[in-house]
Amino acid sequence: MDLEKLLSFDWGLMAPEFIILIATVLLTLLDLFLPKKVNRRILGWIAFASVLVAIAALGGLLGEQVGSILHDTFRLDSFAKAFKLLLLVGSALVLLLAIDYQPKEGLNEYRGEFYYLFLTGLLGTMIMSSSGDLITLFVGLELLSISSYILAGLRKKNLKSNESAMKYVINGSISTAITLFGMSYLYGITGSTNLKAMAGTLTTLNDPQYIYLLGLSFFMIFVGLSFKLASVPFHMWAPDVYEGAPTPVTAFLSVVSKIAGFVILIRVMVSIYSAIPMEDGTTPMLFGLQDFIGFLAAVTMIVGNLVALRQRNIKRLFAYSSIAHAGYLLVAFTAMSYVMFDSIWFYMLAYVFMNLGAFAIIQLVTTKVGSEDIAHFAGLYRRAPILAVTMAVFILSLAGIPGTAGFIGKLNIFLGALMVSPSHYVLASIMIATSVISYFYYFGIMTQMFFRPRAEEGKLKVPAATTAVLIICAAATILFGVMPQLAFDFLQSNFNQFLDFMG
Amino acid sequence: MENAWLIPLFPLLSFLVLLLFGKRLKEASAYVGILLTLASLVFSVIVLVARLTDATFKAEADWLQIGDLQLTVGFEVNQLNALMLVIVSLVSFLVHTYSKGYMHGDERFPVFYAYLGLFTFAMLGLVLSPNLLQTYIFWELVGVGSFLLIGFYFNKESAKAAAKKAFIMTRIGDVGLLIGMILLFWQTGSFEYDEIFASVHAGEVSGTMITLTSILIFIGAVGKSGQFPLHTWLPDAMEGPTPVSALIHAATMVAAGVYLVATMFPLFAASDTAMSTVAIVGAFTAIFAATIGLTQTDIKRVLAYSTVSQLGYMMLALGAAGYVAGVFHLMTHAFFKALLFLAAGSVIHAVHTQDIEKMGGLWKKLSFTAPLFLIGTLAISGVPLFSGFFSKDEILIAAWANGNYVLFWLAVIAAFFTAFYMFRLFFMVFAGKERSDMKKVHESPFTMTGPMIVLGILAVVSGYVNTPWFGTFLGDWLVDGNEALGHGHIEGPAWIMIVATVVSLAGIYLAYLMYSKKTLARDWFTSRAPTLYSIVVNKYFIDEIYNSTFVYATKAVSLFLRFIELFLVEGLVKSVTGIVKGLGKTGSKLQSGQVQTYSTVAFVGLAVLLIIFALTGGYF
Amino acid sequence: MDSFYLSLLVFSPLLGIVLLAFMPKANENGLKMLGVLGTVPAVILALMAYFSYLGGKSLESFAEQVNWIQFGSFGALDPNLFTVKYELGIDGFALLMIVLTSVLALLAAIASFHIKKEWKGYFMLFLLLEIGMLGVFTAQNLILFFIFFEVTLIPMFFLIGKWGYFDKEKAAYSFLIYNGLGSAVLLIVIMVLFAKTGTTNIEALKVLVNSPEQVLTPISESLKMGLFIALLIAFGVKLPIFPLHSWMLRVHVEAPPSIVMLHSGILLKIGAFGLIRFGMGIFPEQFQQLAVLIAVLGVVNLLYGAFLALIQTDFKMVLAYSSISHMGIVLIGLGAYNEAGVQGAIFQVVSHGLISALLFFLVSVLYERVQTTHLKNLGGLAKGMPIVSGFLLAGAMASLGLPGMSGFVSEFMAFLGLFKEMPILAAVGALGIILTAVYLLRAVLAITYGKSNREYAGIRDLRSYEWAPVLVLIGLIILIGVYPAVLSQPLETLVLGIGG
Amino acid sequence: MNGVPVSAYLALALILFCIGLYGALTKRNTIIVLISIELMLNAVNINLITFSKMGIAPSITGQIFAVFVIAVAAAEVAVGIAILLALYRNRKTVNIDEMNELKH
Repeated sequence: MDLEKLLSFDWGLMAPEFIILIATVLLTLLDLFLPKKVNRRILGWIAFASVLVAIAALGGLLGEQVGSILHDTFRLDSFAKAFKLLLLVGSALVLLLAIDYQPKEGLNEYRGEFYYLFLTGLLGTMIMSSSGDLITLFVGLELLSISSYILAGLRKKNLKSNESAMKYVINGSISTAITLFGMSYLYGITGSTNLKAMAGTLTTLNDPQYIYLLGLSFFMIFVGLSFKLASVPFHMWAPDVYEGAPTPVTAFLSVVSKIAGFVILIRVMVSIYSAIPMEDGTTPMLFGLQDFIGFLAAVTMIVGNLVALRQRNIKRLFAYSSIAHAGYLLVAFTAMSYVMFDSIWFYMLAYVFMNLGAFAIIQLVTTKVGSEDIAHFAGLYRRAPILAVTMAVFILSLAGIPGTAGFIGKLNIFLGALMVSPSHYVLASIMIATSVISYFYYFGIMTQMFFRPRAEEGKLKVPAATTAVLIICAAATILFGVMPQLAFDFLQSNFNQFLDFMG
Repeated sequence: MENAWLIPLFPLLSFLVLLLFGKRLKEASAYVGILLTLASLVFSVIVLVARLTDATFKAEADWLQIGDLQLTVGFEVNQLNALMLVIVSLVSFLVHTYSKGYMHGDERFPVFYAYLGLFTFAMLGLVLSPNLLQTYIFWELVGVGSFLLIGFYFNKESAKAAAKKAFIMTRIGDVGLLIGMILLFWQTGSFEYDEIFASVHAGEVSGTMITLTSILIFIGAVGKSGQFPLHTWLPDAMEGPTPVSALIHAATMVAAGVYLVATMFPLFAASDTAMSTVAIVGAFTAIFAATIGLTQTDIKRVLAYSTVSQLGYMMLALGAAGYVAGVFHLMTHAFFKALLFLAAGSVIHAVHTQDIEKMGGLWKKLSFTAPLFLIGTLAISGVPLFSGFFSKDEILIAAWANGNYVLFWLAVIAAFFTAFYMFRLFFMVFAGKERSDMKKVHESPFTMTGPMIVLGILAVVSGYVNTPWFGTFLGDWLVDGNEALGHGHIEGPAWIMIVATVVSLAGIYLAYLMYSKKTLARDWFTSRAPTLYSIVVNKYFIDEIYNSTFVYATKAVSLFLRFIELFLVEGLVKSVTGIVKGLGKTGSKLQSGQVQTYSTVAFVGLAVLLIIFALTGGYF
Repeated sequence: MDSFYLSLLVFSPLLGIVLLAFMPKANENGLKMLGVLGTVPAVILALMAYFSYLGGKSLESFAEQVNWIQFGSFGALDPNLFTVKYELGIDGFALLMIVLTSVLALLAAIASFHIKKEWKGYFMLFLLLEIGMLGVFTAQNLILFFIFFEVTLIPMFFLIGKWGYFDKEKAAYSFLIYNGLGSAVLLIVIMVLFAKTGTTNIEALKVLVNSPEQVLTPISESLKMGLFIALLIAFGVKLPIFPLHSWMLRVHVEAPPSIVMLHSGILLKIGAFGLIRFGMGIFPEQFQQLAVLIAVLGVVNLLYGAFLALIQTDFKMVLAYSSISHMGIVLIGLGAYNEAGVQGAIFQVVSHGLISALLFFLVSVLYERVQTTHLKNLGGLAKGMPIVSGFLLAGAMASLGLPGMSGFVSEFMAFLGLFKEMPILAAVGALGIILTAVYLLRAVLAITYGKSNREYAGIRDLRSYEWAPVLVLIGLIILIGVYPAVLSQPLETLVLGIGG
Repeated sequence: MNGVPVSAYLALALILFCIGLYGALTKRNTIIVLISIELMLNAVNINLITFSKMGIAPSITGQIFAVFVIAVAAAEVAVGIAILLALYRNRKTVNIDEMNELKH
């Protein structure tokens, strides 16, 4: 295609992506050519700045009508915007954490790599969120995966880090393979990789043979993607990788890449499988298979919360808790209610802040002592009362106690699960019961922080960037807990109920 | 009369004052108590005199609103409670005075008077109550008063036990009363006596319901008046200071049961079953307690059992439709039993023991107490011309006239026993040569003998308000304008009076032979029927039986429930948490660290899903 | 009074919290003073509300409302659909509970002087707890109620776990988990109602739930029954109903007495409050159908608690079981489901609040002096501390339903109610009255009467600042006992016509 | 060539995928595991190519997709090997079952 055709595309829609891309390239070159002795922290700030700019750019795009370029391979609908926003905000916070990250043996020369790999990963997630085509979607996914493989193994000298990276790679590739295999069938039946086109052809489909094949692909894709969500059955890698990976990376995996996973899941499932009529011809396949998703959601919540009870390592504990949260989000996805998008979006919003806040404190407490045993939190209230209280806020929010964003999120999900008919009483009950079980381990941390005598002597000094993260997260967690309407209004006014998702 | 409500408030005032300033007043607090009770005595007398001529007076005020029900409080002055007011306030006043001497030197002197005030308040309130609810309220309060006074010597284990026992035993009765009155309420729609009687009279309440409720109420009376089978607390109650025994456990509170039955008489009268229950329980208690009385050697316990048996008499009278007889005996008994207790108190005060075996020949030493005691003894034994004679005679006539011949003869035998053991007591304490170890025995101060003298006079004269010879003034007055209570006087065959006299004299003579003249060996009877004797002397092992049945059963239930608590309730919780933890454990065990296991799990999961999908989808 | 009176009342302790935050840890007296003063505004406001009500101010005029959360985007259909308002309001019962709460909070704050460590954190949590309790009684919609309900949970967890006795962490945990489960069940009920009707406003629900044509998605009778049973369980944990009670025993024994004053004085009552307000309000038919069950549960509680209290060796345990037993009376009253019964239940809620507060205050006094509450190690206390013993005895008398004290009125009405509906059951329950007397006297006499097992020489009797709570409580107990109109008047409209 | 039905190709792909999966799940040597993963990805490629040639609606997209898959697979394995090297430096083994520092 010639140049003017190329230029005729409305590239403005990709502005945020371009910004991140440019920043990545810039960082790569800088890292290459800057003299060794220059502290690579500066790169971190650049990356952070670029993310902020991207957010700004995205903000500029908020008003835009739904648009798609490159033959519908890249579409910017409100869904994409909404979740890109979350991804960018999450990444910004993670970057702040990363800037203050000082492992025992130090990151010295790899620090640079970290930032641009991080940015590529972010780029991947952004492309995923606004891809209208299986191929772009897949490329974005891989971009994220591959960069995060490396990120996980960034601490080359650290055995745990290597191992976690290795495990991540192997599981990741297998999941990719499974997903792709599923996609290949989709392509086979529709003869296209463009989501909209596929949906169009599928609506007219009614040969049970194909339907079974599609079901096959459905499960393959779902299981494949459940790797990214760290939900049953592809959840077991999470604890090991989370434990081994550098803390900021863990934060990244547990927040940004999880959100990306959900984004792509919703994208594929809703746009394709809601188009396929089941054999009875009326209910779309997605609803026909609700029970399976519901089942997986239930198992995810149960496994995540039960196994977490046993954990002594705080990062593993949060790995399991993040599994559990994936389960909660799946409940919303299962219900497919009117408020699905709102509830998932809001819950993720809350999750970004409460989880990253928690990780900020984990990084603060653990990296210095080099061990992640929960016992290091003992008597934190004595060492640094404010820090302890902040942590308490995040934990309460994760546990879903009123007054925090987590509670409203859960409430929203319940509402979704119960307002559809037939109501998912069982699922809701399991969710609520498991979140009560989660009190055990969440308040276990409280017990350590407040009731036990202090473990380490000496004050904890909180670096600037981390302080910023803590303030932002705590403020947001409480603000959205007390004034959730702010978020909802934002949602209503800018994304208009995601009506343009299919259009 | 419209100021009758003031009467209970004086003692209440004294209670409060002494509670607040007792510490400062020390023994002076006696005067507070005495004066205030005197005030209520004066008012009571005025009220009584007024009531002799005027009609019944009743006043009410709203108390509690339940939905559209309205419960009220108030007070009523009718013949019965006008009379009771005087009896109570009089005895209370005398006891107050008496205690000044008796309790002299006790470190908790003011507290004692405070408690007395509380009790008197409650008792007067009880008497004034116009409805069952209010009655119940004060009914409980007098219980507390007696509880506090029994346990006055709180660091004596025995006192503690006695207090607890008294409270709980009466409580059992009270629950009966409570249930009875609530049932009655839902039947008649009111707690007011007059309304209840009205609807009963109008036949709005079924016969069985009347019987049931009246028996339940009677249970309450049984508890308070120490009737069989709830009598065991009363003898133990003698742990309290003697004036208390005189006031509460002889003259007033224990008579409250009788008073209650008398007040509810129209209800009882409406059910023969109820009436005969009352009569039988009464008669049985009378004879039963009397037999025990024969064998006791503790001066106060003898009196206690005689109280029980006398109360039985009153119940018998009421049960035998002898309303007047019952109330009459209630009055006379109040006086002479109070006298006896005060006298006994003065004896104890002098010799510092309660064991009559250790006493003897005190006649000369206690030149005031002894004759007064004798008067009391004569009165209770029903010797002619003494108050007891007339009232007891009335009861016997009532029993006969009612046709309960068995009960009649039981009563007669009881009378004989009474005469016997009372004089046994008298002779053992006062007759015979004085002991060597009782040299420095001295008569009590006037504060103690004074009240006794008053009571002594009353014990003699109070009988003459209602006699076959000089007119049955009291009876006519009591039943005046209320035919439901029966006649003022029941005509009975003359021989009953003679029988009664003979019996009592016989009893006295036998006692004289055994304990004074000693021509008849003391163990003349006991040696012949040792087992019977041991049974009786051990009070028919009632306490032991209760311990081994009710108390034991309760403990058993408790232990059983504890078992449930530990193994069922706690066990359930433990097992649930155990399961949760166990699942968590297995879950983390599965996390073997083998990366290939992880993918395998994922793949297996996928396979399972596909298979289920295939089967449910019906593709294979 | 302006329209935000209730908010002012509910959040008034916040002031104390803020001030405490700026008070240095070292300044113990300052902290104590602030802690107590922090509870005073609530008391004043609550009493003003009460008297202005007696003065003829209608309770409706206290109501206030602000839009808060709008779930989903149904504004187009109906602005109120799936919205959660911030709405406070009170009825007679709530009014009483608020007064009770604020007063007990003040007294408990005074009792807290016996805790000898970390006043700062303690009082901040304490005041937070008070906010929660006040909020629970004023909340006008279920979600708000739930939020305040949970707000009471967290401070309690810390107060028990940090300031409790030997086995405190275990106690804190069992408190958290039991109540967590209870509130979880409650949350399910709330959300189902919300999802089906689109509102959680209690008044609205009272109408909607029982008029099937108006709700978004119809609620089947069986579902209603299920919801009601769930509600019963949820509040049953709080009340507690046998066999869901084991947590509260631990709390009674392990928590600091000052907290137990509030716990058994107010928090347990939330269960009763909820049952009456929501159970009876929203599901009247179901309540009627299960009335017998509730009454039976009540009798079971009454006897179970009484029998077990009979063999306890620790005075705190005796009181704990007696609380269970007394909550049984509440259930009995509710089970009767008639005017007398319900009013009795409400009376019992208030009066037991006062009585147990009194008893636990005395326990706190006692423990501070002799460091034990074991019956074996006590005895003859009346010699060393006549005043404390006197009040202890008075408390016991009140608790065993002595006429002239609040306990009697409530007990009497509850039984009055039940005897009308199910006399046999009531008669069985009446056994409890006897047992209550037995176990209370056993325990209290073991402490105060008899030979003294220890030397009480040099032991302080009631201190000056300790007089206040005792006198206030005993005063209120007797006031209610003698002149029950103080309670019954606000309840008239509420109770009238219950059970037809 | 035309005689060969679609199903045959699909079966081949499926078999290849399963072999790959089997290898990935059972082999001790990490290198072989990575190779097995390659097999799985290539099974996907076969599917894609087949469909693009003789699917219901044949189109070129499949082959493009396949190209992408190949590229990505290469990258993935490259990264895998790199990490394995790093691991080998510290652990002196390529046996996957000895990587069990992180567990439970």
